Amino acid sequence: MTAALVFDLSLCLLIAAVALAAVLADDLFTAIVLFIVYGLLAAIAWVRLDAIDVALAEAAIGAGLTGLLLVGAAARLGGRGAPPAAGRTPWRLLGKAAPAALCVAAAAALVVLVLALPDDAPGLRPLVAETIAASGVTNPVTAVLLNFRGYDTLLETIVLAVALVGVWSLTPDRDWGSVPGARQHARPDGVLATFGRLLPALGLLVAAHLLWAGADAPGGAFQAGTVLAAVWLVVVMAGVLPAPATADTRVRLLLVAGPAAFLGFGAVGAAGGVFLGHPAGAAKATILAIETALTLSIAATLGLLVLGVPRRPA
Amino acid sequence: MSPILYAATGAVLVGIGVFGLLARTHLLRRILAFNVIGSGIFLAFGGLGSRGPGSGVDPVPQAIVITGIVVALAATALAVTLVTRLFEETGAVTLPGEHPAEGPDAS
Amino acid sequence: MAAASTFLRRLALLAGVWLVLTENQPSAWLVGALAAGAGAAISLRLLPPQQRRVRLARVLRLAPGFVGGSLLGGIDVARRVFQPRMPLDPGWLSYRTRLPAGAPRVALGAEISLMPGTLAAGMHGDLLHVHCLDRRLPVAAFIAHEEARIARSIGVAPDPTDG
Amino acid sequence: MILDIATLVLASAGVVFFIAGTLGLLRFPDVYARLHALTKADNLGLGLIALGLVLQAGNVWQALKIVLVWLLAIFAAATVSQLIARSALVQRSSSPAARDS
Repeated sequence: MTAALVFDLSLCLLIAAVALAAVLADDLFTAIVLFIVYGLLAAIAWVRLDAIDVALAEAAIGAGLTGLLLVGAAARLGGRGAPPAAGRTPWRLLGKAAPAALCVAAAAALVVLVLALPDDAPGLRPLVAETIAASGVTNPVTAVLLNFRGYDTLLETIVLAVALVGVWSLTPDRDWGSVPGARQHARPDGVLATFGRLLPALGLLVAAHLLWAGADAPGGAFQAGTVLAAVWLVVVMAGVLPAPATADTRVRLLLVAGPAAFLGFGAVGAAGGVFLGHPAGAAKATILAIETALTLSIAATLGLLVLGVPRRPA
Repeated sequence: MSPILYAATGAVLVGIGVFGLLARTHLLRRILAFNVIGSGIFLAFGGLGSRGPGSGVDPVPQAIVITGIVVALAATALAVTLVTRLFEETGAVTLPGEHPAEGPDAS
Repeated sequence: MAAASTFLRRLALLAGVWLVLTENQPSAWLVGALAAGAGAAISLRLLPPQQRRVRLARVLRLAPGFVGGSLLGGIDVARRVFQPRMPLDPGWLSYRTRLPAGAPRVALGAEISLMPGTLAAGMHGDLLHVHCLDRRLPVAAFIAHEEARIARSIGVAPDPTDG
Repeated sequence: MILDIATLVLASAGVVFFIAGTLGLLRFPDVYARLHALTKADNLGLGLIALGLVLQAGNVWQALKIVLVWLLAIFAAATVSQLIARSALVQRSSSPAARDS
């Protein structure tokens, strides 16, 4: 066994163990923390698979923002996650043993299936490599996201917007259009507030860098948008800036700016013969323009998704 | 070998997640388990996409997994909001007919 | 005027960070100029120009002590962890600071949190709550020393009667 | 060659401090003591690994970038440890179990 294989095996075992611990943990908060750890370990797995773009997305979105959502919800539910004191009776154990056996069998079958697949599947790599010169960028993942399969990404940004509409539609009538998220009590000159004042300039640079680098290296609109969303959430939670009212027209315009720009360029492409086709020679400029608009919209949408339903007047 | 190892881990994660979905009743835990299933599928997809000659994951599954991670977050946000609203309206954190106090690991 | 000079200094700082991030690729300069400009504008909005001008050179003079302190802090805590008997004598200390509110106090809290045996746990008025890993260490004198160093770096005269 | 050995030594030392931080997390008696272990030992560990990587950097910009990452991590760790410590303190003083210090 090589050192790399030992590492991969240990990592895989650790990932499965932490996931199992997150599912089985008695305490809800413990479970959520374990889930975040699990997400970070999964990000390392993606690094091992040479998929840095995915690793960034998994760490920032899968572990970070999802974890934040769950922690926030657990806090709002109060102590409603505490384990009941009752002991485990054999009857209940039997009730759990059946699904456990079923899941072990299903997982085993899936593993057998995965291992049975042929080992020499070139996939779409050669096709992407062949056509990447025409895509306008040299990072193949960005090329797929913004060019070869642009419609996926377009629909995805619309899914994000629809999810936000879904979250907002759960607003109690009296709070419609008001400000989302809990009231913050951070002191104006405290640790968190100072952090929230110093961080945004740096966060903006990091996001801009991810966006710019995404053309030729790991990065792109989703990673950059997530960084911006995270920075914005810190600023809001630190009480440095208030969250905006959801009825604010500027907020709503910002939310649709990205998909609208994407659709607009798509329509221009349609006029040239291919929907979402980029004009030859200007593909890179087009992609960067769409990505910039997308980044801002993704950041606003993700941030507002985490803040949740509007619940207090502006 | 290693990419297949990660794909197999993804398959195991799906099993773990499905168990969580079946055995736990607290809705936030079900959301958590659902996310474990999702990322298990992503990992299986990525691992299978790394087979064959050359190194690195096929960029097409990679791009789709990134899309999937973002959509999973959107679904999670919606689900979490539904659970918190359910709790605010009824005080329940489980579905009707399921009891939160069914055992130590049922919270 | 103060705003303009603050803006320019922050712009320069952020531009430097951008060069480091992109490893000084000329093709990134344009994007970097825009990003640094936006960053400086946001920072001016969130953190208006301070009355006491923070001198970068003086802050940099804190660096060696800071690196040395965090080295000692890490070694100290590792030493305690690896000993089977784990010599700890934890306790609390309230330290009355004379630093101005805002960033200087936060800097003090951050600094002592990385140094041997001390961890800042919030402020009440002028009182900084410090958790000590080992009360046998001369913690108060140690914090006073750091406080004086920070005071000097932001141009506030050190006060020898502190403590 | 000498640089490689230096990197190896620094990175190994860094790992030892990460182990110390983790061991502290497991062994230390309460949340505050654990924060001591995590912030101090892990920052030093990260610093040593960063220093080891700086020696491998291709140019001065890459080296500066690694240092920047380390500085950001310290900035975040110092902030977060204070926040956790304060929130633990607030929780304890508002709980009926009263203050034990």
